[in-house]
Amino acid sequence: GCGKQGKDSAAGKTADGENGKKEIVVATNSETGGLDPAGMIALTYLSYSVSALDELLTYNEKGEIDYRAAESYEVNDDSTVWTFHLRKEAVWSDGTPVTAADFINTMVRSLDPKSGNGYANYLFPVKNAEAIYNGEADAGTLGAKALDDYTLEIALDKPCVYFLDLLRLPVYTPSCVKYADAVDSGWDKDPKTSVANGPFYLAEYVPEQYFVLKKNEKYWNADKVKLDQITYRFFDDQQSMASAYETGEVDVAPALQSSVMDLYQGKDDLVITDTIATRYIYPNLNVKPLDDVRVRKAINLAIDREELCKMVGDDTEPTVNFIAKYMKDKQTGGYFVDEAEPPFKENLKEAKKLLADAGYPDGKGFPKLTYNYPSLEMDSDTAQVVQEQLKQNLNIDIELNAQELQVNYTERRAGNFDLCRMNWTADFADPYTYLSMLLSNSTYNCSGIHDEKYDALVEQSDTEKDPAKRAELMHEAEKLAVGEEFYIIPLYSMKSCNLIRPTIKGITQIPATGALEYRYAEITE
Amino acid sequence: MCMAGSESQEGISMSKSKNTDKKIKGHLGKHRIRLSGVNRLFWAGLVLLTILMLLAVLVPAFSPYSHTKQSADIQNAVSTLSHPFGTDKFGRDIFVRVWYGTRISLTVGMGSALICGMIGILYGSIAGYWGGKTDLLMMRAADVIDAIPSLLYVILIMLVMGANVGSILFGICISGWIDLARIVRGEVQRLKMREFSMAARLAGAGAGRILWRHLLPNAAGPIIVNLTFMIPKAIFTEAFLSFVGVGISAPNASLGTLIQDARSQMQVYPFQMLYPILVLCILIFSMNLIGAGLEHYMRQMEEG
Amino acid sequence: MFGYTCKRVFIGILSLFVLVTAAFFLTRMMPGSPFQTGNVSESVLTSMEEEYGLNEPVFKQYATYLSNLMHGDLGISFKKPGVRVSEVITRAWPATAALGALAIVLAAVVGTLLGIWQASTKKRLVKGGIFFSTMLGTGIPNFVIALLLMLFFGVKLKLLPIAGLTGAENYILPVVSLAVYPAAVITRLMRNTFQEEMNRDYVVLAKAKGLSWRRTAVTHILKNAWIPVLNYIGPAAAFLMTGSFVVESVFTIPGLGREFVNSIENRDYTLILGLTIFMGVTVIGINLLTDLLCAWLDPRVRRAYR
Amino acid sequence: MSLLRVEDLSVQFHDKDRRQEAVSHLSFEVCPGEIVGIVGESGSGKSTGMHAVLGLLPEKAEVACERILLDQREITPPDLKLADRKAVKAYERTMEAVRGNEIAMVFQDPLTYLNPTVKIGRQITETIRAHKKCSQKEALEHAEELLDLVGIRKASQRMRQYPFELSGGMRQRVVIAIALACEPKLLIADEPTTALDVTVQGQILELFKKISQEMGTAILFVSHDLGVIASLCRRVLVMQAGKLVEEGTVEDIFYEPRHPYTRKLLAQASKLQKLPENVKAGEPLLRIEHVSKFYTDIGYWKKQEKTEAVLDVSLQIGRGETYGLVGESGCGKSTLAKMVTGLLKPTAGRIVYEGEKKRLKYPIQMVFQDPYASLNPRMTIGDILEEPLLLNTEDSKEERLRKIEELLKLVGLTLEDAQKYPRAFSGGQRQRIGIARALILEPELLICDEPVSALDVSIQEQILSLLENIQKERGISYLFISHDLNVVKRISRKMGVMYAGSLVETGSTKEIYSDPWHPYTKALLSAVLVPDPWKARRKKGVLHTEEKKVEVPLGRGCPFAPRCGYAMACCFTGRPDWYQFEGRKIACFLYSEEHAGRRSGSMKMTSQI
Ligand SMILES: Nc1ncnc2c1ncn2[C@@H]1O[C@H](COP(=O)(O)OP(=O)(O)OP(=O)(O)O)[C@@H](O)[C@H]1O
Ligand SMILES: Nc1ncnc2c1ncn2[C@@H]1O[C@H](COP(=O)(O)OP(=O)(O)OP(=O)(O)O)[C@@H](O)[C@H]1O
Ligand SMILES: [Mg+2]
Ligand SMILES: [Mg+2]
Repeated sequence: GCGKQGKDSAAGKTADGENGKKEIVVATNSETGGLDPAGMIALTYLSYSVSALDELLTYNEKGEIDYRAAESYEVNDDSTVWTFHLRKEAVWSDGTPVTAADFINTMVRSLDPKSGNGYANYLFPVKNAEAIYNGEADAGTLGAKALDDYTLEIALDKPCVYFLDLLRLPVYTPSCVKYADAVDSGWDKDPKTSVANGPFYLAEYVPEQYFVLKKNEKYWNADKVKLDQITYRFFDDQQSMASAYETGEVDVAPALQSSVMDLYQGKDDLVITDTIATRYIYPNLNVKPLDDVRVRKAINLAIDREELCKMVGDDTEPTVNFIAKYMKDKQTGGYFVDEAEPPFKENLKEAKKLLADAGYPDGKGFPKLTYNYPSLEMDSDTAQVVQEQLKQNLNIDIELNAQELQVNYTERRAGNFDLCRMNWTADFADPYTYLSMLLSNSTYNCSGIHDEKYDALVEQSDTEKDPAKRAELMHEAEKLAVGEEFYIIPLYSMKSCNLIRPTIKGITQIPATGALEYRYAEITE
Repeated sequence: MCMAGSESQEGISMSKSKNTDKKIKGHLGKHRIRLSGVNRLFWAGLVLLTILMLLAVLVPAFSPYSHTKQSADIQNAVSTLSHPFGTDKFGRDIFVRVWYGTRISLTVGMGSALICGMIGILYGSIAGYWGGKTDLLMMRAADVIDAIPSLLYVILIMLVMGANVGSILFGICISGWIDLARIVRGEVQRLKMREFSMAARLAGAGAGRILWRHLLPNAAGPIIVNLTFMIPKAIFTEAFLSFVGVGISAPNASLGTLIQDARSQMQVYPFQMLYPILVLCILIFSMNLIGAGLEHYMRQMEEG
Repeated sequence: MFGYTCKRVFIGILSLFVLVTAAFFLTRMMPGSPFQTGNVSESVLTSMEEEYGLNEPVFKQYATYLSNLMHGDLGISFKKPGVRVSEVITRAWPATAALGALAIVLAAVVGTLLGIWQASTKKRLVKGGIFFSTMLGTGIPNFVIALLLMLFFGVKLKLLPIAGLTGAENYILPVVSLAVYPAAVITRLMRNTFQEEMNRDYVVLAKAKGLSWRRTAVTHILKNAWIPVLNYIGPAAAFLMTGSFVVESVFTIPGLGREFVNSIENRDYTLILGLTIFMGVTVIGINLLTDLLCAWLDPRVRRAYR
Repeated sequence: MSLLRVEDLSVQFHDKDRRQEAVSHLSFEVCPGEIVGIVGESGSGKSTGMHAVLGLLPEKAEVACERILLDQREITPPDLKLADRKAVKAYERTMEAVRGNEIAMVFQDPLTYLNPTVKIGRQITETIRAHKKCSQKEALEHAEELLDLVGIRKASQRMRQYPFELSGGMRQRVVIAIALACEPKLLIADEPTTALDVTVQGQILELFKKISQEMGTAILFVSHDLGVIASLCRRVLVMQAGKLVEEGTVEDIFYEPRHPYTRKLLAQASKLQKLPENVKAGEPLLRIEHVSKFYTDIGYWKKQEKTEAVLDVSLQIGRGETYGLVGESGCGKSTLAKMVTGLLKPTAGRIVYEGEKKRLKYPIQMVFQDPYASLNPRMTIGDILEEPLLLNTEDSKEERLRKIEELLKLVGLTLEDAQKYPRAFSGGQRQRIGIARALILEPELLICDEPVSALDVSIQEQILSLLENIQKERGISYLFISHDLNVVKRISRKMGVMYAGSLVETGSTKEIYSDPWHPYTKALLSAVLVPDPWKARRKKGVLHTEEKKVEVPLGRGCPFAPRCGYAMACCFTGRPDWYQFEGRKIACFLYSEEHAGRRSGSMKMTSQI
């Protein structure tokens, strides 16, 4: 009987509910993946976990540590052993205490490649994790240990200065040992077994339609939680999402198309947030003219990103950096990329000259390159502008090749492209999430980048404990990759247009990704 | 079709002046497609379609703007003299793009109507005429083809043949003929029981002739209607394929993709969507007129 | 007739087998893998493929699939961990079927009425008006109609809900947007055949019997005029009952069409196959039904089916 | 005081540019209870005029009429050009109550006038229910009675059948049953008996007489059969080319015709009584050996019923011979004909054709019984006629054209007609087109399935002599199917009589006519009407045995036994064998050795009844 239940839960209309209950309805993208942090996860998990699961600790918007499941932590001098003291009062929504074993449970299960978890590689800093993952070691040898029920010790292979940033990733969140046994048993979507240690717990899950989170009265910080219920409704279509906001069927509609900005200009409903993401292009270094750094540089310098963003939409911001524009430096509180010179500046004249130097004066003799991109509207728009600009500015012809998403992934991974669009949203709030992508051994490095100097720089920054020095190393690495070797063609970083009822206050943003968090939201009159 | 029409018109006018003998001769001479009696509806539709075709060919060729030329200063402009339909969000001239799109849509629409029409009529008539096992096998085969999700093979076709109009046509035509085949089969099955087809058999007409001269003309109504609907259907299928990512690549556009692209801005700039829809409607209108004209002609024939 | 039906069912099962085979190899030929997403590493990919048996030779996979199928097991979705394909179908089918059935009924009723009206009226305005509306009905893409309905009745007038399928009023907009196109086609077909049948002599006899025009239309002409229309309605019903991706995603309906396109985009092999089989059964079943219905309506055709 | 009064009725058909007056200035009246006959050549506007009275003409027919009065009530059709919609609506409304209820009509072309997809029963009951308040059950019962009345046996089974499952004559009778359903004041019968054999025709005429006497129903009887007119009508109207040329009592018209056309008609009718010239029959051309054809009824669940349309028929046709085949409607004549051409496959037995097979794909041509259904409505007559030439000969266009012209002239049409579509022709004209098509290939054997039944006598005679001439010239053979005994007598020298799927008597026409042996043949012959009012009226008591309600098990017993006045016990239990006496063969127990007694070969057999 999904129909009946739906009537009073999902279709519960307004922000203050019908019977004085404080509830909100949040639109979310269509269902993908499960809710098990150790399983195959995607957008749906992210929506769920921000309200239902407490990680050990996380950083708040100001860059301060926000203790959640842990009340404190210790770290040894060379940052290789981290000890977390869990809250003794924290319990799962069914009353079971949250213990260190719950955390280890997720880690161990994620390290089974069959789980299909895409974040498992973020466990690799932990001792033996990689070996376990590759089947070379036993799960028992994992560097994470429960010293007692409430003390979790994680030993690392080598120092990792950004380890705390990783803790917000799914693989470090707990899953209750009592229920969470197998990845595919379906426990994660069954309200009876899907328990939460956060402020909300899963009360109802209707596939493809909605799921309901109810306030977890047993939550250690329950006093601060103002909402009684959050309903997430799945939407396939962003226009429908915006319309549903308009009709009052949802109270929060996040990540909408930029045309919403025009419609809601000047209204309180419109909330623009930063997304920690960069769209860029991979030039394939194994393809003839692109193996020449001058050509890559020429292309980079010839693109007018200002104009590009103007056409693609108001939710884009031009950038010449690889590291997302809005990623903050926890030490200074400012934007990380703003702390150094931009890696390069657009310069059409120089670009033309470079192209001539490379043997293609005014684009003559330049082979026709293909640009692969998935056929999403934004990428299609971008591609068309880039194509036109390169034609106008450098007189080079680019052939656009829109691909179905899966085809695009496969071709990209196989290196079957000349130019390929790429988008990276930060997983955790540290520039390393970007820099690691271009490492010679990275999975995402599919354009044939192999730069020992760069690898060394990034590795060095990994273990550097002095934040300032580390930042410098990272800036240097970025400068090398983007400003000197031009391994990528950065285009823009993104903002996100959200519609939120003005009466709802207290929605916060996750600093790592820019996603919205509703756990402490409240409804004001 | 044009040619045959005007030719036989001549025939009629000639016959009026000469004696009856000539008249009959001219009459019996052309019995494949005689459009002499074809009415205003038909000609109106044909003229309209010709105008559309001409515009589709000429506008992109002679316009000062190309369908890809972008201009950041005139994004989303409203209609002006130089840009009659305004510009899109890249500052491209929608007028040129619409007619360029008409070209592709027409190719896809007419091409698939032609191919699917031929296959459908042939297949349906064979199944309906022979009946029995042939019919059973053929129609079940059609069911299977119909039930295979088109996305599966279209993705493959696009990958192998590239994202061009030809492969889209191919993709659409794999299963596009089935509806028509079903209708033709039903009609043929119904009509072949009539006594006049027996009479034709006695006259020595083979299956082909009976189908072509006796059964199909009597089934012309539903066939024509179906054919006229095949065109918008193919155009939308093409748009849907582009939407899923297996259509013709940007910046090339068809009417369908233009409509699809205008979608995200439809509340802000509804005209960007309106113009291609308008042209599409006119296109379909002209096809409908032609269809209605032919149908009318068929009915007139019967009524004498 | 009964024997014929049995034969058809048997052949239907055979065609299903062909369908499964074709779909199976087509899915495997498509580029991409079910586990390929933006953030999955190579090793996860290979081990997942191993886990689901994708590393085995295709023919072996095919044999396994078939033998599972024989036992009525459609398998587990590759992309929805722990969800059986049959669960997805039983969940998505009711919504789609309800919408599709309502839409086709609406389209048939409206199309038939309009077609008859257009064929029998002498008012030029009515004739032209209906002609024009059928053109709009076929000339405006489905999604535009859906969006316009959504914006007008949902956003502007705030009359009807626009998302989900929680109440009866949720059905109105999607059903209407699904019905527009078939209704237009049926109108045109109906007008056509109706006009043709109107000129038949049996109508004169009916008139001479003193039957009113309405009775003649309903009991005599309609029965004959419906046969060609039915040949359209059958497949159209099959099409609607297997879900429309566009309308389902615009109105956020958890139906088969959306599930299906997503499964193809995700390369969720078992789900694609499961849904294909299910839709195949629907298509084949509805076509059988159409044929039987045609034979029921037209005794001359019936004699061909013995 | 008249029941129906038509004043100055004219009908024009618009034909692209040409206007054609089908009926011009027709005025007549019908008194209550009166039977008025209308005769006239084919295409003279008889049907059109009758349609106009009931307002049934298609829109493109332009009807102009001073007035039509029914029982003093105005039922004048409004002039479509002048009248506003309200007047048209009001006219339609009054007509709805009139049609079927006060004036009923029997149409000429029975197949096309019955809805092919609606069961017979339903088509009758709905008339009843449209005008009378009664339950479906009562209506069904009434319908069954009506079918009985028009002589359709196994009425309840027939009601569940579709029109195409009935023979031509049965369909005609169904149409009559529909017309009689509401006991109308005026019955317009447009050639109601042309498709019927004489016995049934006799029954129907009796029926018409009866209802006219008992219920006071007036009948407007259109026919080209002067015999029927003579026996039935009191008053006669003669039409030619849309005009009423003569009017008078039956006696006046038949004995003192004034108008030359009437005279011509009568002269030809008496010519029909002639016997054919002697032609020598050559070696056998066609042999039909023990041919049977069964139709199975169709249904979803219920058990399939078999109809034995043709049962074990054997006959031979020689070169240059005309073989006449008579039999009541529904006895399987058309079915046999179709099997001979090869259009239908026999269920059992074989058909051997000895003629040259090479030249034509189907060496045996056929004139179809239902003229309209056998013409493709979407082809012009020219195309229809040209098709066989195109497919079977190498003639040049000119030659083809010449042949078409020749044949059109032969059957009494003009070259201009080649341009028209079948719909624009009257029933008789259509029939002639069918004949022209069959003849155009000059086949060796031509099967004529009721080729002249829809034609008026003058054209009938034309056609028959045409057939004869062709036969003389080319030595062509005919299988001539008709229920009109006059016609068969006129053309054939050998004939067979069929009943319920089997042949019951064969022999030379002359002998059978002068001395019918089989009880059924006797019944047939006694029902023949002569175009002479006195004689016709004197000819009372058509052998009209009520059917004995004995169920004869399928395949057992003589099929005629239930209707036979001479039936014996053995007739119900076994099928009679063939008994041959010189040139004559007969299947009746009366002529078996047991009953007729053993006799020496020299003794001549005579009629046993
Ligand atoms: N629908 C029509 N369109 C054009 N002309 C027609 C139409 N119906 C009949 N006619 C013409 O009107 C004339 C009279 O036809 P009608 O059917 O009344 O003849 P009829 O006297 O009934 O002949 P028959 O005895 O052969 O049935 C014919 O010449 C025919 O060609
Ligand atoms: N297609 C059919 N399906 C079923 N029964 C049929 C079919 N055609 C004819 N019959 C039956 O076969 C029998 C003989 O029909 P047929 O048409 O041969 O009669 P006929 O001798 O030509 O009669 P008529 O002189 O009235 O035309 C009839 O009882 C009829 O009901
Ligand atoms: Mg007539
Ligand atoms: Mg017959």
